[in-house]
Amino acid sequence: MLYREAGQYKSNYASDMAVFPLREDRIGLGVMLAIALVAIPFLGNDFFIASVMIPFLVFSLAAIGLNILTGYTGLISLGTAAFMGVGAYSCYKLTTFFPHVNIIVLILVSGLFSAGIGVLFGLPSLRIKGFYLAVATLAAQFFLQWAFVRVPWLFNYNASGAIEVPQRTLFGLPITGAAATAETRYFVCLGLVVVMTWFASNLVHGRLGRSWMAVRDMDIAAELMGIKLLNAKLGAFAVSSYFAGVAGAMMIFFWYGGGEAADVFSIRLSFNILFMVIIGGLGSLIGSFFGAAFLSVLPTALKFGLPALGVPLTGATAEHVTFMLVGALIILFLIVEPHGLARLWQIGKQKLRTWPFPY
Amino acid sequence: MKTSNLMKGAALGALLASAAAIVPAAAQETIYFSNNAYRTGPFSGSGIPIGDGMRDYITMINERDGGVNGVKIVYEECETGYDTKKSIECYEQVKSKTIVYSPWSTGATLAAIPRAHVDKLPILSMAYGLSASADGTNFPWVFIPPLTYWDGASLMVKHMAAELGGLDKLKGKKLGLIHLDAPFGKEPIPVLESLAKKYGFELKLYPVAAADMQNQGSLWLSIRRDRPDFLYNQGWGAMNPTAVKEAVKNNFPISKLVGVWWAGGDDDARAGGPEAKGYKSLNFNAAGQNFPVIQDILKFVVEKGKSTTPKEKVGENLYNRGVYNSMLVVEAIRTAQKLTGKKVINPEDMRRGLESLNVDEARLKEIGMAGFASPVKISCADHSGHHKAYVAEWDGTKWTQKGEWIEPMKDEVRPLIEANAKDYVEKAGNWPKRAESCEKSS
Amino acid sequence: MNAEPINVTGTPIRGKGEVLLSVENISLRFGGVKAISDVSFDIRKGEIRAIIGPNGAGKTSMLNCINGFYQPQEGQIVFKGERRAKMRPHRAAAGGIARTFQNVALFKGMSTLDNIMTGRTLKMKKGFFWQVLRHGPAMREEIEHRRVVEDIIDFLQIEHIRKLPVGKLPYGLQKRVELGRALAMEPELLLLDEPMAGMNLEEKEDMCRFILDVNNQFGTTIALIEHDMGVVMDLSDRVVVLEYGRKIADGTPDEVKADQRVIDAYLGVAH
Amino acid sequence: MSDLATTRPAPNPLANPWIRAGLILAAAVAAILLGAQLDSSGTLYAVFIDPFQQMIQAPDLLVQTIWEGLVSGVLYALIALGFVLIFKASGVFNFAQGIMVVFAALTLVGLYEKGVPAFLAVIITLGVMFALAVTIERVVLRPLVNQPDIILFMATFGITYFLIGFGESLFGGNPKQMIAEQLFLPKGAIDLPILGGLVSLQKIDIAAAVIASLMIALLALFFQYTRIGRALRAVADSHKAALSVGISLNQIWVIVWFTAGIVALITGIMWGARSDVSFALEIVALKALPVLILGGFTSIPGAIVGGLIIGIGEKLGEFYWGPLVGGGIESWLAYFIALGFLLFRPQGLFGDKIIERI
Repeated sequence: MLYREAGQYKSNYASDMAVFPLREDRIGLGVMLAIALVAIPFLGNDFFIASVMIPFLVFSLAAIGLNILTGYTGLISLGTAAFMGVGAYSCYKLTTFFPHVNIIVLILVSGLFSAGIGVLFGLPSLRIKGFYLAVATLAAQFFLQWAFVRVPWLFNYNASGAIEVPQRTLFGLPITGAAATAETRYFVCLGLVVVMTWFASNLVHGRLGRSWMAVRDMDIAAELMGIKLLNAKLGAFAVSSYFAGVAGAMMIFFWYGGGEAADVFSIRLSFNILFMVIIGGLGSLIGSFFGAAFLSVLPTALKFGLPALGVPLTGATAEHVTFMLVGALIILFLIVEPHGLARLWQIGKQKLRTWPFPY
Repeated sequence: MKTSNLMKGAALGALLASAAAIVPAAAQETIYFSNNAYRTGPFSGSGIPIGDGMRDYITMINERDGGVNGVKIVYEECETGYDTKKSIECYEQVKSKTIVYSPWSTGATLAAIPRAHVDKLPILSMAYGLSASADGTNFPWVFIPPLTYWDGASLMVKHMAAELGGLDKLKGKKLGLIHLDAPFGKEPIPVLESLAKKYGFELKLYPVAAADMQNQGSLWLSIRRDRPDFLYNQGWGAMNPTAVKEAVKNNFPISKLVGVWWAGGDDDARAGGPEAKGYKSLNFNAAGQNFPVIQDILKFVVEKGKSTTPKEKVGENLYNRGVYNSMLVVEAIRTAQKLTGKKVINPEDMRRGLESLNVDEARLKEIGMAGFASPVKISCADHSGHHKAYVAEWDGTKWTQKGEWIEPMKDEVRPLIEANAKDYVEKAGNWPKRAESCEKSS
Repeated sequence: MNAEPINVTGTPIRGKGEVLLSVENISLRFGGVKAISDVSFDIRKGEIRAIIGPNGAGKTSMLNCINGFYQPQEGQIVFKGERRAKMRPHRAAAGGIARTFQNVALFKGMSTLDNIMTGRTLKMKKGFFWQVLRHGPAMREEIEHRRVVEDIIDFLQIEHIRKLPVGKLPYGLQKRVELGRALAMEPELLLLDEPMAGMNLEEKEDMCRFILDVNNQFGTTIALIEHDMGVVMDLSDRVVVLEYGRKIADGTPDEVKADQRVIDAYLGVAH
Repeated sequence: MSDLATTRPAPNPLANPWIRAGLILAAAVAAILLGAQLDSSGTLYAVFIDPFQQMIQAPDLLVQTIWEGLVSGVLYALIALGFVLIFKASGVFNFAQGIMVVFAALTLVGLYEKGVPAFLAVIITLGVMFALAVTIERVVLRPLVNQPDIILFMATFGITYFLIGFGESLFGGNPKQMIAEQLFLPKGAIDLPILGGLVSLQKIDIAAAVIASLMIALLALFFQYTRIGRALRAVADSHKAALSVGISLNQIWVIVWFTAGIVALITGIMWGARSDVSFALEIVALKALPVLILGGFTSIPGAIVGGLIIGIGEKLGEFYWGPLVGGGIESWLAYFIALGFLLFRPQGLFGDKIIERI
């Protein structure tokens, strides 16, 4: 009886067009935000916040980015990690050029570089489709990763080839660099992710989002409706890469804290983010969160959680079991619900809506 | 339903694990030491013997001596698969428990250096990691004994000169550097470049992308074209056996191919078959079982079934290197106990112990390591010591020492290190100034 | 069809208005196969123009040429006085040509509402940054167009499926949504490719009514391909008949019905 | 029904503002390049003249480079062949082909290390690959039948993860040596003094080329002349039509995955004999992907020709042009070669024509 739409009338189009038309959904969102803002920072310890929550937020954002491209526009990309890398390296360069500009501004700007590169590598999408395009995006992945190592300008000619994250502050509080506490970094990440998710939600619910989905569902018809395929596809590449770029910059600045960055943005990461999107649900923003939670938290939980539960798993064995379990769960989930966790969520809500009298 | 329960359980477990972080130290008189191991992944071929050596030495100390001055060492491994992301996870997991962080990958070290200076946790990156961190003034919490990659590069030049008959003979010669195209692989480049300029030899770079570690065909064609006089291999993992095989295949004189110490695994050389005889690698520890310390490991650990290492693998080069790394840890604990008078030490004490570490010939003999390694001494300013190493040669079945222990070109390397450390600290901005005072004895 | 009286001659200009679009000597080949050879006809403002012919006559290809999906090798198309050899699909759409498809080409993953809203794409002007915020001008624009779309939904009587994904709707309703999507473009020329294929009698009657209403209420010019001769003869003002890519007849339904070549084409000629 | 299936006439690319901007940019870059003089220190010289001079001056190295490219091309083609077989018969883009190569080779070497005689180990490994094929069909393909391609693609990622964990826990992750001698694979090299230099052909490479050709021929015969082969071709054309004439899809899938397993084993042996057997091979297997887009996902000749083009192209590129940008371009060159071809033939060299109809 808690979850009902009955009695909630919409008297104008604006309220009907809201992203969360049901009051219960809005309350649910509020509760989630409250948990994220209050409960987690107060109850979680450093390890939980730094190694579980921050990676989860970063991956969620990257997954949203890829979802815009793959889920909403139907273009498969295996180059997400490289676009994230572009964001990270641009942000690093920007911090050296503009040491006095606020780091959050720089992170948001670095996404633009990523968007530009994304558009460039998105050009083949005008000619090729499907898996062919997926393999074409691998060109971006391998070329950019090569450039991160081979172009010394990108890492300021450091002998080690690594990039350092300088300390930057927000309202006098360090938010990057080693001195920044896990909580502050978490809050900044959370803020960025919430705002950008809101942006993404606005986009996919508007004209641009409809154009993307039209291209995905039937590109020929979309073209005959007056949607320019070029603009829609490259637009999707740009927005998607922007999100990936910001996620990449966040990854290095708020999570890794510098180091061997080229190695981080490897093909493995690209694959992982694609898994997140598909497991979470193609064409669903909330699914991106589910997918990220599933694939970034699960291995950590297995590795550190099972020993704590008394399961005698150590080192290598745990790692092997994790690999097998993740593989098996991917298959299992695809069999049980190929439309991803987001669909399970919807079905759950539908059940709740009709509960306790489903007929 | 089952899965969701399992997931819930696992998530809960993670919370519990992190909540129960402080338990082991509280138990009784023990010291907790966590080591990043990589017994999985593409680099596990090297990771397994190293991890075995480290674990077995600590077990031996616990079994034979009942720990260090009566305090047992609790040794645990955190599996990284040589992956930076997992290494960072491991750091976060162990930083409040372990007395020293043992990152075991250059990527992990680079990521940990800034954190460790805030968390005040010493890092022991034994002959890997950031060469510049040998500057103790700027990096009080990082230790990189017994020598750095930059020392290694200078040793290579010295070796080349020795083969040719003097440093003046280097002029006009060609040195090729095969390296993994990653920070680890690129470490020796600045030193080699500066030495090439000084001695007038030519430096050729042959980068190997991580994806192409086992696909070096065209690289070796370039080597055939350029005909370098010597090759220095800064490689790791599957890249090394492939390089040795390719050298044999391409008729490159194998005795002119010298690997950095990490390219000196037994499996690396074995891959080349009988033709690999004569392959060389820099080394700072002896291989083989003919040392009292290895005999003790066999006696107290392996033969008692307390190890996963097969008996014949004990004494392999990388295994012994693991033993050496654990020896440094144990000796540093001992030093710290002496300095502080405490039995159970904390990371702060461990840092002091590492900084005053002095394992001389006499001490090496006491711990059954005479001839196993060169003496190690770390000081307040010099966190590496730039100690001697030697050139090892593969005789077809095992590694043997060839020639004397040689001193790196400290005069060349040290200024570069200090300049680089300064550069690092400047770029990082707000780097904490060294607040830790130096020990009087050192 | 006869249940409802249809006022075919209600509008005086019917069939006599100015020429909206004329096809001049169009030829289209695919490799060696001639799909259309040298066909010319015109469509006048406000009329319902039918294109009929046996299977493989080149009807759909002709529509595809008109809205720029195919580009004929020879001949020209004059639309609203503008003469061009080649038309790009989105240019055609911007010029006011909308269409439906023989096999429904809806965006299956989207709701009815969103499908019809895509028809408004060309009319929506607010830029990227307003869309990111989805407030202020972008929201006002969205609401304004939603209003238009709701009118179309009312008109087609599909209120109940407004929020359902179209992929799961029955075929007849999908056809109706597709018509709605085309109407949302407020076209001057509406191309309907077999709008009644696969429908039962009742659905056909509904669809006929919609077509006539569109023609009457909005004054939209309509060109349609249809196999049901009864429908064609009742609805259309003029009919063009194709066979094997050639035009064999052109005229009012009665003229066409009486044409010997048309009868031959449909009934077959005894050789 | 007047909708003739057709490829659409190409739109005028110049009408497009993006492409126009790109062309202007390209022209600007070209102008700058032309600004660099054509003498021996200019960029143009280094790009367009010097490599060819090198080729002429040292033809033995050129031959050697092409040979190296040929051999790695053959191996890429073998991996790609595994992909193509499965894609043709089940429409699955099998990402796990790379790990299947590693898994097969590891099983073989692991069994030998446990004391199983070499050839018995081969037979047992084949048995393992068959069991794997059956398991995948039962556990993965059957429940996922009729799902969209991308879902099946993802499922093969699941298989990859599972096999990585499974393989490592059984055999350990350390690199192992291929038992090449025990399998009577030749060792050593043939040195041919030609063109004033020495070209050395590794016997194992020759063997690899011969075995690969034999296997492709066998597969062709198998497809052409056996009942199962005909059934396979029928399935490749249309699942539904094949079902309707009483071909068991499940059986076909097992056979196809098993065949891919055999291909994987042979690839693993060959590649393992050249370098080593380790999980790093899985990454090399990704190189099969540009081969696939070049050759088309459904064409066996495409896989072979594509493999050779990619193999030779990337070796020549790395050897002659790589040093200009610091080397290591082999990691991405293959993808750019494939991309370049794609822009002219979006369906690959031998792929089925893309038909747009409405």
